[in-house]
Amino acid sequence: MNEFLGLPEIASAHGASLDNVNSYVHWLMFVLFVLWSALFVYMLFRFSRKRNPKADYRGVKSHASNYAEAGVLIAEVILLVGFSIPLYSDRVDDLPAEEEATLARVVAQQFAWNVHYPGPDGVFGRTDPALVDETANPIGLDREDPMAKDDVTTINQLYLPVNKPALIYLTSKDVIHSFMLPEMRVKQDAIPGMLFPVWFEPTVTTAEMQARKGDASFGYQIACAQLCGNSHYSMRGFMTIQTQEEFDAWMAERQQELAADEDVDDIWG
Amino acid sequence: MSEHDHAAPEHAAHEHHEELSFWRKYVFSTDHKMIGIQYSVTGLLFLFFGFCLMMLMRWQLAYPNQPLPFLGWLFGEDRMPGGIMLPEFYNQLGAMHGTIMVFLGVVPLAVGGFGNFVVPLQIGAPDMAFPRLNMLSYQCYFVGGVVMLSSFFVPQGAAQSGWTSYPPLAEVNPFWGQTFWLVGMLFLIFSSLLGAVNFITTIIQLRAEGLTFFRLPVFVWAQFVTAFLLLLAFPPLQAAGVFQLMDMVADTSFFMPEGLVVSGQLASGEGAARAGGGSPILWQHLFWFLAHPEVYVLILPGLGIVAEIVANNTRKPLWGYKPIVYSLLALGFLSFIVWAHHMFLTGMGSTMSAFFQTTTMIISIPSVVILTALILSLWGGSIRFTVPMLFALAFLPMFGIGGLTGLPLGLTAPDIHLHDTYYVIGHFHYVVAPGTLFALFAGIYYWYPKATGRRMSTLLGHLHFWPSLVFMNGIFFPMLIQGLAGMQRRLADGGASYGHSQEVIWLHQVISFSAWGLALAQLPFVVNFFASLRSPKTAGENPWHATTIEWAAPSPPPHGNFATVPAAYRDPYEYSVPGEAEDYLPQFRPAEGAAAPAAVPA
Amino acid sequence: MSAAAIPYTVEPRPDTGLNNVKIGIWLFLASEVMLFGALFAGYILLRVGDPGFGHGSEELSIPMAFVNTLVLITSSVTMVMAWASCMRRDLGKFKLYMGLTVALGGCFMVIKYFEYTAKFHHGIFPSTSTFMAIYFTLTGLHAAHVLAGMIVNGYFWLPGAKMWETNWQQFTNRVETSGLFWHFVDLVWIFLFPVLYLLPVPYAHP
Amino acid sequence: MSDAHAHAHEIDVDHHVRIYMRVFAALAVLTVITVAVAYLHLTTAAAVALALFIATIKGSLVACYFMHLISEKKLIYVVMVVTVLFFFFELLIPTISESINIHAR
Ligand code: HEA
Ligand code: HEA
Ligand code: CUA
Ligand SMILES: [Cu+2]
Repeated sequence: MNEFLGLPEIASAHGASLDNVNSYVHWLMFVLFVLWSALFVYMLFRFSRKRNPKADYRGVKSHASNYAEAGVLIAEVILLVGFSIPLYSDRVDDLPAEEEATLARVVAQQFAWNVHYPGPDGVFGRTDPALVDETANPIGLDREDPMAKDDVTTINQLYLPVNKPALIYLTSKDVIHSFMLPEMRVKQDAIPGMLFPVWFEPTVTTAEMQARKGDASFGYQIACAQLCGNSHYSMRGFMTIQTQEEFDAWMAERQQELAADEDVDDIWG
Repeated sequence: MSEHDHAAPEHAAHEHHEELSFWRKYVFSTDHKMIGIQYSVTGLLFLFFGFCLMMLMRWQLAYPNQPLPFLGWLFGEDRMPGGIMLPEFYNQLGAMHGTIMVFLGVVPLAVGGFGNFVVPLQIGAPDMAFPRLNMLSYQCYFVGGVVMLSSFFVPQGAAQSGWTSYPPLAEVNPFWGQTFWLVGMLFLIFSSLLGAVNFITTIIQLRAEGLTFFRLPVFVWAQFVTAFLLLLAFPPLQAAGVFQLMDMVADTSFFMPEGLVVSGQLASGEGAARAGGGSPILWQHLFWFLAHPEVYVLILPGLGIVAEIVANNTRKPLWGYKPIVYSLLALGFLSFIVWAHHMFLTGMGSTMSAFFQTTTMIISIPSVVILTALILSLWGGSIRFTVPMLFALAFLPMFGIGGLTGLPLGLTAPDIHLHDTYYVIGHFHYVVAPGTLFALFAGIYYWYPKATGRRMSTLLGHLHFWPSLVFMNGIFFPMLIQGLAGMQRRLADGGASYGHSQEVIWLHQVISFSAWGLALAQLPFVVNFFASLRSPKTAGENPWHATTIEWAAPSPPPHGNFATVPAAYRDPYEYSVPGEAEDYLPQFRPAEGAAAPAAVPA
Repeated sequence: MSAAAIPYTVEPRPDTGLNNVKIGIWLFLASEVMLFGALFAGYILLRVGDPGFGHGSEELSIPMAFVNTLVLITSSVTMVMAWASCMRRDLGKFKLYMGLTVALGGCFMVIKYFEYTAKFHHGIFPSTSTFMAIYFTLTGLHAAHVLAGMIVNGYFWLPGAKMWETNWQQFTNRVETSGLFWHFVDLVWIFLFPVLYLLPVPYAHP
Repeated sequence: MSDAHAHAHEIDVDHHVRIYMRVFAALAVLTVITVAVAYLHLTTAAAVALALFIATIKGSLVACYFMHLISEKKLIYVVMVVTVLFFFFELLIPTISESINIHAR
């Protein structure tokens, strides 16, 4: 029943409830607009100078409009108390426990999304702005920190398992960006100096969505929704939703790579 | 002592008889009507300029990265190499379109122009309370405008961080453009503050005898509330502007947190030029503390104009005058406690967001009341479809769409999807473009005969109105569709880089052609505006058979406005009073056989 | 007829009991309240939000600020006395008090100047820390207000006083108006002084 | 008429001047107290509260007596009450942004 809004395909557990409110409001708006317009157009004909050469000093005598206004108020209260406030609180207060979620940190920058997984130990390694190297280490991860040894970082690639809550700590390294996943109905500003948790539960894998759309080239994208400079328009990341097995396999592969890198370091260092 | 009391009037009377030099009459005038006209013409020119910026952008949105035909060479290699618009130039155009439209176009026209010209006339005053302050206000506006315009020519071009100028972006973007923007804004703010003081004092002090507050025309009420909004909401932006200016020129860190790394360079904290430790959120709060009241500044004068014209052309009193007035006051008051609805996605806690959602829903109620009253005023009327009335009538459903689309934005749950998409652009343009702009056009058609003594052409008026109505909707309705599909705003390629906007991207062409069509539709207006200056002076004092006091003055009103000091004898919209021969009973016409009104107006 | 004469420039309007200038200046002060409110809001927000906030505050000179506070308060009294002298129609006294007011304003500015240069000599600039940024911005804006007040008062003290002869009532009103502004500037300082100089700053010594 | 007006004022003036002198003394004393209190090494919260309390008293004295707010017309009160209300809305800003920080880590 929400199709008339033309929203993007939905792929998260909470998305439908947001869409529902969205469509309820739009129904309310639609009904109001149609009723008011009908009355309006009727009056334009009925009370034109031609049809009604002599105006009536008093005009409307009924109090129907008071009821209409009260009706608008009640509808708004219902939307507010019944839907919007609890749903938003669900978004920002009822975060999943870190152990039960796929954990990641996303650091936005001009013009890329840096993704940082804590690795098997579940703890993020230390980062420091002084260590930032735009090509080798854009988030300034301190590999000396024992907690950082198994940390996985990517640029513009977010991998997540399906049907498991993802908990993402969002921040930015330079200016304000906004982390937007249209299909997940997720949007949150990434503000430098602040770290916000964002969570959602993907329910449709990339492969399933490709099948559903009949488009083998489809991929979820991370969009930037806040003006952040010249290339704001193309600040695009990619998100791949996989089955848990695929995700685990991907993560294991990354760990092997890390181990290999470290061996190299040992030989040469 | 009494000698002193009379000194001032005599002096002024003397001045009145002197022929004023060209400069004193047209440039450094202290006459509220001349200042109003200066404001209006400058405002219109800025509107036109802002529109031109937008038409350029619309090419890039419809045909991203294709060279602009015919005109591309005009803008130089550092803006449009080979006629192809650089994203930084797109961002400059966008930021300046927003700034110019809001602060240099609509507000000066609606408040500086209409307010200055009409308010003293409508309250039966000889001028504004502080004529020289009034002139200073215009001059500050003018300087602010010149500073803004010149910023296009500074190294690396004008401000390019949106009209909202969010730091840190604003502070890491090219220095000169942003600094000019800030200096220009400080001038504009000062101008508005002077204007606001003047308007409030004038309305309180210079009302004609018998013109009590509840006999004021709705337009005057609207300007009154607007002036309070300007007076009390602008100072926070003034403070924020000073902070940001300090950040720009003195390397302070009001809005810069620690540990920023911009393009590989440490930008704040130990070892950087700035200490860091500031808060980007602070700017947003101070900005929106102004900017939400500011959007009501954009709409209230328009609502006032529409109310005047609706009453005049339905030939009956406004329905629900008092509810309208109370709603205006409520809107003014509430607009100070909804600002954070522009910041729902800055990580606000659920309590605060609940608070601001609630205030936002509450503030929509007075708007509904006003709109309902205006629509129901048609009931029982005898509607004359004059050109001003056409614009005023179109305003109602257009503002309706704009206002209604504010509701999903005001609820955080839908706003998660809609924030910073074209839905927001569609929402507010419906209120400001086919809303406020139409109201302003209506006002121009309505008061032009008063200002010039001449009538505007009805035919050209129709040629202006109908295509404008169609094209306005052709521009802004598709934006709502694009927004629902998730297309973000401020994209220099119109969303071509993003997968989710592909299905609605073709609408950009519809929008752009409508925008260029809209430009053509303004030609009849421009012709009408200037050609009518040469038409015969046939308007007379009261061409619309209206009731409010401005129509008691000659057209155009001389210096000092009224031949005899007017007074108010009744409510503002006494049309079709039962038992009267004519269908209008002006506020300023003494009742037959009645004594003058009570000496002390309350 | 003299249509251009604006009513109630001097005499109060019966129903409001006020003349135009009186309303005008209070409205202007209302906007000033909002301006300094925003500055204070910024101060609180940054102070609460930043652990390194106080850096540099130990360099502020409490004695200088204390003297400056007394100077401003005194100038407020001379200002109000200048107005009282107008009311008593004593031009000589008016000139004396108004002159004193301007001089005390100048004194404030001179002390301010020494305060600022002392900071600069210690290598402390607005960019040093958020606290110093606030300190310089707030006191700087305040000083700009003092300067503006001095200019207006100076005008009434010397050239503007001609109006005493032509329109004593209006002149007195004007003095009252500029006095209202001057007292407001004093009032702002009364808050700035403890808030900037005296409050213990958290983590002042890292 | 305006003579009578001015005359009425003249009677007040001496009385006013006496009040100004008393207010002046009070302000000076309070200033000394403010400084003295700062050396007491109170907790931050107490120091802030006390400093603002004294400043408010001083401010009110200036506003009421030097600016004649105590005997001002109703209209001015209305304007200032509205302003003070919005002033407090402004001071909500830090509180709101604190509510943001709850989620920041
Ligand atoms: C004149 C300007 C104006 C007006 C009047 C409004 C009015 C409203 N606005 Fe809008 N708004 C803006 C200008 C305006 N706005 C601008 C410029 C922005 C974007 C700034 C930026 O980010 O750059 C914005 C953004 C904006 C946002 C932020 C969105 C986001 O960034 O995510 C929100 C959220 O709450 C919002 C809400 C509202 C609401 C609830 C109203 C309410 O007041 C509306 C109440 C009105 C009604 C409810 C209409 C009643 C209608 C009827 C009863 C039916 C009538 C029918 C017929 C006549 C046929 N607006
Ligand atoms: C009052 C405010 C106002 C007005 C009236 C308008 C009017 C218009 N706006 Fe604008 N707009 C903004 C305020 C306004 N806008 C703001 C604040 C933004 C956000 C900026 C940002 O992101 O930072 C924005 C952004 C914005 C965008 C989004 C850009 C982006 O996100 O990348 C677009 C896209 O199409 C757009 C289009 C238009 C169009 C086609 C009009 C048309 O309706 C214009 C029509 C104009 C006229 C009809 C004027 C006619 C005047 C004359 C002909 C004068 C004649 C002269 C004499 C007689 C002397 N606007
Ligand atoms: Cu990053 Cu826009
Ligand atoms: Cu708003």
